[in-house]
Formats: sequence, C-alpha cells, structure tokens
Amino acid sequence: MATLHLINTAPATADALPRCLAASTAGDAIVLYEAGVLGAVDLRAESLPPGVALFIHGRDAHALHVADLIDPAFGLIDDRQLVSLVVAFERSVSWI
Amino acid sequence: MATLHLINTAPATADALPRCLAASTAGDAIVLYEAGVLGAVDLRAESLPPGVALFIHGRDAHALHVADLIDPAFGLIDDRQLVSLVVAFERSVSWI
Amino acid sequence: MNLAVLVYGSPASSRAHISALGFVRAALEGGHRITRVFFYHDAVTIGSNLIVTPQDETDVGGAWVDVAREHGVELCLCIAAALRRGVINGEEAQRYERGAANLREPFEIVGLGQLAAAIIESDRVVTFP
Amino acid sequence: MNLAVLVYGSPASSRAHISALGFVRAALEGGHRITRVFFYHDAVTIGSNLIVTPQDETDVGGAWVDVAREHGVELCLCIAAALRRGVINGEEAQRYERGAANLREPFEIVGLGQLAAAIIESDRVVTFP
Amino acid sequence: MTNRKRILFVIGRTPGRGAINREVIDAVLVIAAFDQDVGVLFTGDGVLQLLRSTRASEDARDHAKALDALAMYDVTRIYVDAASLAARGLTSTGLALSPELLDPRDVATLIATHDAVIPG
Amino acid sequence: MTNRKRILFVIGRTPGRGAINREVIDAVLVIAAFDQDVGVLFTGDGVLQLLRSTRASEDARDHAKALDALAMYDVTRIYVDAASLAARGLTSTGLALSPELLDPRDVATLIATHDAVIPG
Repeated sequence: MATLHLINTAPATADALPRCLAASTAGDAIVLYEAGVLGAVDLRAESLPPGVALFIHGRDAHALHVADLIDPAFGLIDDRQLVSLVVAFERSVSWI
Repeated sequence: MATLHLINTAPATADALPRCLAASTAGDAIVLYEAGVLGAVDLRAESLPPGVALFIHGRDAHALHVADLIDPAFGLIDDRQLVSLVVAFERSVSWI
Repeated sequence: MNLAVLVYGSPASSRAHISALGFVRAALEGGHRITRVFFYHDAVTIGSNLIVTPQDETDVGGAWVDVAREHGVELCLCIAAALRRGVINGEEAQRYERGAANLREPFEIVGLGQLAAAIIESDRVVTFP
Repeated sequence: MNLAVLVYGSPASSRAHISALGFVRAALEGGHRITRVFFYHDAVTIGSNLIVTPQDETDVGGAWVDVAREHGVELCLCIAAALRRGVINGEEAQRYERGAANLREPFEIVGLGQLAAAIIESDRVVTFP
Repeated sequence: MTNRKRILFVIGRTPGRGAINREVIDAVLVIAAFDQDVGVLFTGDGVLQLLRSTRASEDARDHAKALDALAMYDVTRIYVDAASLAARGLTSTGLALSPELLDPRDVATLIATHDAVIPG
Repeated sequence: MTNRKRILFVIGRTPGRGAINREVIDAVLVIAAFDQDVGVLFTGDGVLQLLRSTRASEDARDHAKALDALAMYDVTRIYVDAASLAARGLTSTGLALSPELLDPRDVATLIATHDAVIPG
C-alpha cells in the first residue's frame, strides 16, 4: 500500500509539503528535490508523521547551498537511490 | 513617493502578499489580480497597514468565482482603473 | 504618459499575456503612449508563427498583432531569451545555420539594450510576470 | 521494472528536464525499462530544432537525444500541447498550412492515447512537474 | 483491454492559468476513454476549479464545460480535499461535480487504493 | 546620456531554475551599462541566490560568476531582505556580494527612492 511522495517546490511558493504530510501514512516516504529541498531547512525528524521517512536529493541540496542547514537525520540521496525508491514503493505522487 | 504594488500569485503559491504588506507605507496602494485575488479572501480592511489602499481586479475575481467572498470594503477595478492607478502612482512594483 | 510594458509569463500556462493585453488596450484608449511591449523569459514564445491555436481558444499572439497594427506598438522579443526558446528570425537562422525561421510578424527580435532604453525613457514601467 | 516518465516543466525556466534526465539515466543504468518519455504542458518546447543554446549552457534537448540514441527511448511530445506552443512536424505543418516544421528528431509528436497506453502498461509512473 | 487500472489524478492548480488546466482534463478524458477506473482529487488551489458563479468569464465557462465532460466519460469518482477548502475559507456547498469531501486521512487512503497517481 | 535614473531590481526567485535567473542578471548588467544608477534587492526565495558553498554544482558556480559580474559593471548597491533570510532560518554571515541588510521599513524606503522597479 505504501506511497512515495515527491515534492519539487519551495515552502514559500507552494503548500505542497503540508498537504503531503497530512496525506502520508506509516510506511510512506517523502523525497524533497529541486527547490523542494528548502522544505527540509525548517523540518526536524520528530515533526514527521510516525513511520514516514524523508529523503533529500543531495544534488539539489548542494545546488541550493542548504545541505549544511538540514537535520542530519534526513538522508541525502542521489538519482540511483531515487530510482530504487520509485521501484520499491507501489506508486509515486508528485505534489503540485 | 507613493508606490503601486501588484500581486498576481495566490497566497498558497507565493509569499508575495506578506512581503508586499511589510514593505508598504501610508499612501501606497496594492492591486491583486490573476490568482492574486485569492489573497483578498482572508483579508479584512482592518488588517492592512494604516493608509494603504487595496484594490482587486474584478475580471479575475469573477473568473476565480471569489468576488462574493471578498470584503466589500475593497474596491473592484477594471483595466481602465488599473491604468489610472499606474499613472497616478510614481512607480509600480510587481512582486514575484 | 509614456508607459513601458514588460511581459514575462508563458502564453500557454500563465495569464500574463491576457492581463497585459487588457492593460495595454486600456492604456492606449486612455490616450497614453506605449511605444513598445517587451517580452522576456518564457513570454517570448508568443512570437512563433508555428503556434496552432485550437478553434475554441483565443489566438493570443493574434491579439498582440492586432494591437500592434491598430496602434503602431512595437512587439519586441529579447534576443537571448528568444533564441534559447526556439524563436528565431531569418538573420539569426542563417547565423546559427537553422533550416527555417519562425518569427511571426510584426513581432521583432531585439537586444536587451532596447529594453534598457525603453525603461530609461518611460514615465512608468509595468511588468506582467 | 517498466517505468513511465512524464515531464511537465518548461526547459528554460524549471529544472524538470534536468531532474528527469538524471532519473532516466539512472533507471536505465539500473537495468529498468523506459520505453518512452512523455513531454506535456510547457515541457514540449524541448522538441524544437530552432532552439539556440548559448555555448556556456547545457543543450538539454541534445541530452535527451543522446539518451534516446543510446537506449532506444522514444521521446514523445503530446500533440495538442506541442501545436499550442509552436512545435510542429512536417505532416501537421502541411495540415495547418505553416511554412516550416521545427521538430527536432528523434522527438516525435504523438496523441494522448500513447500517454494513456504508457501509463496503463507501466509498473510505475513518475512525473517531473 | 483486460488491463484495467485504478488511476488517480491529483489536481492542484488554480483555474484560469491558460491552456494548462484544459490539458489536464483532456488527459483525464483520454485515460477514461481507455476504460480505466479513473478518479479525480481536487486539492490545494485546485479546489477553486470547482467553484461556479453566474458572472463567470468566457474562459471560466469553457473550463466548466470541460469539467462537465468528465461525467460523459463516466469519470464519476470526484473528490475534494476538505482541508484545502477550509484553508481558503470555502465550503463544499454548491461545488461543481458534487465531489466527495475527504479529510486528510481519507486522502491517504484514496491514494493508497490507486495503482498510479498523475498530478495536474 | 543625461537621463540617469535610479532603477531597482527586486529578485525573488530560487536559484537553479534554468536560464531565467541568468536572464535577470543579464538585464541588470545591460541597464547598468547604460550608465543608470542600479540597485538590486534580494527578497523571498531570491535570498538563496546569495548563498555559497564549497560543494556547489557547476550550475551554481556559473550563476555565482554571473552575480560576481555585477561589481564589474559598478552595480554595488546590493540589498537583502532580512525578514526573508530569517524566515528561511538563514543569517547574513558569508553571503555573496556583501549585501546591505534591510528590515521591512528599509525596504519600503528603498523602493520609494527609485524611479522604476523591475522584478526578476
């Protein structure tokens, strides 16, 4: 049943992250990429819904210079790992 | 010195309105148009900075079906009136 | 009054052109002067003559052409933005060895210097992002 | 696994194509199957052969062409979206009486039915908005 | 076609943005025409696509017609995110397409019961 | 040219969005080349364009170079909206271009002392 949620927009320019968090359930995972990585700056692992994992695309976190501002509890992933996640979860949802 | 502020983005997809409100001073005016009209739904005249006027493009308020949800204290304007405002104020700022 | 108008938004996925057209028409009818409209960023794609608009939708490029013909407004696409997005006139097509040009007349491709001049010479600048 | 990839964003004002290219390359290297990439909305403008990319910038369309040539991936532009944005092949140029076509091969213009078929037949769908 | 999937469109954009919203509805209709089990969820600013008014612009009326075509293609599973409505000061009264009102938990369940999800 | 104006660019977009940020900087440079008195205010997600890191992507390094060209064209009035920095959990330490930090009242004054304002 588990879903992979993808977010590519910054918190200031979309309400995708709060809507996605509200619609995530235990076993789901969230990937922040492109400007979506900015959503991780204000986020702590404790504020995620229970049982929901969050990953951040390392390329984009570095491109936006925010890799050092992110809770180290969140894993940085690359495209190979993104592919693995897409395959591992039953469906992916891109929130716009 | 007075400035006309223009906003065409919805509150859920931009933080233009709060930044614009913070940077407005007495004598300025704000025009909400396109999806920017959605910012008026939650706004009351009392919550504007003192001496700042707010106008809403009637065409877009009707296109987005929110004309009835807006504080009647805010004036609905058309393109002719928008031109008058642009001419009347010393400069216009489009917030993105 | 002398107005400079800048348009940034994509014609197919924003309302920037609709809003700008309404403003420009009202300004001209109100007796103001708009010498040129500048299209920048994704807005430059409006200047392609290969756009095919479905019959039940507005030909936004055609609306600009009408404004230009009726009021003598110049429709200026900034060159770097236009080339990046595949809008090209005969001269540039030759320079970059493309088999065809697709600029819809009277849209024209100009340098950023024209934008600078318009901003400097105008009484007011209005941008439709 | 059989993946369907959809790209929505503008090549010039979003990172959608960069993100999608990285994903598609990694998926193919990982042994997954991507038969087609679908470009919809503003993403279809990537298929124009009139784009001139400045020398210090990446030719994103060329990167897609490389992926297509190396891995046999079909690059599909949805027809209604492409026509609205001025990307047209020879056949459509003739039908709509345009003086030129500007489709960059091997990009191809297809109907929405192909998108439907790809979604239905795939194990996973990933969209880059 | 024996391959019948449950496909959910999640529509999150404001109306009146040009051709892009029309293109999303076209995609819904085509996939429905392939005899798939299609649902449509309106969320975020997308909920505004369900508002109607008597003083609608021509643009808005065209979009309303496109949405009304959903029923003709048997796309009758229409949902709206209640939290997005509430956040915009809206109620479900008088919404077009008579959507089913979902709270966030329902949205999670809705997503989890589809094979593929397409944003729009 | 005797017609010297005060022109303010207000840059509000995230970096790394493709050519569009480069195009904004190009416009700043050209107007500066016309001997105008040009200022640049970074606000909203635009403040992120001023971040630097040693592990920057090629893209990000190119953009940094474009920004550095501002000084070569004598565009030295660079401002950043302090509230936008704070809202993103950022401080002004180590920002590129050594911008002047403005609170909202200063932003209002800055805008009011320019002849034209161009978004970017």
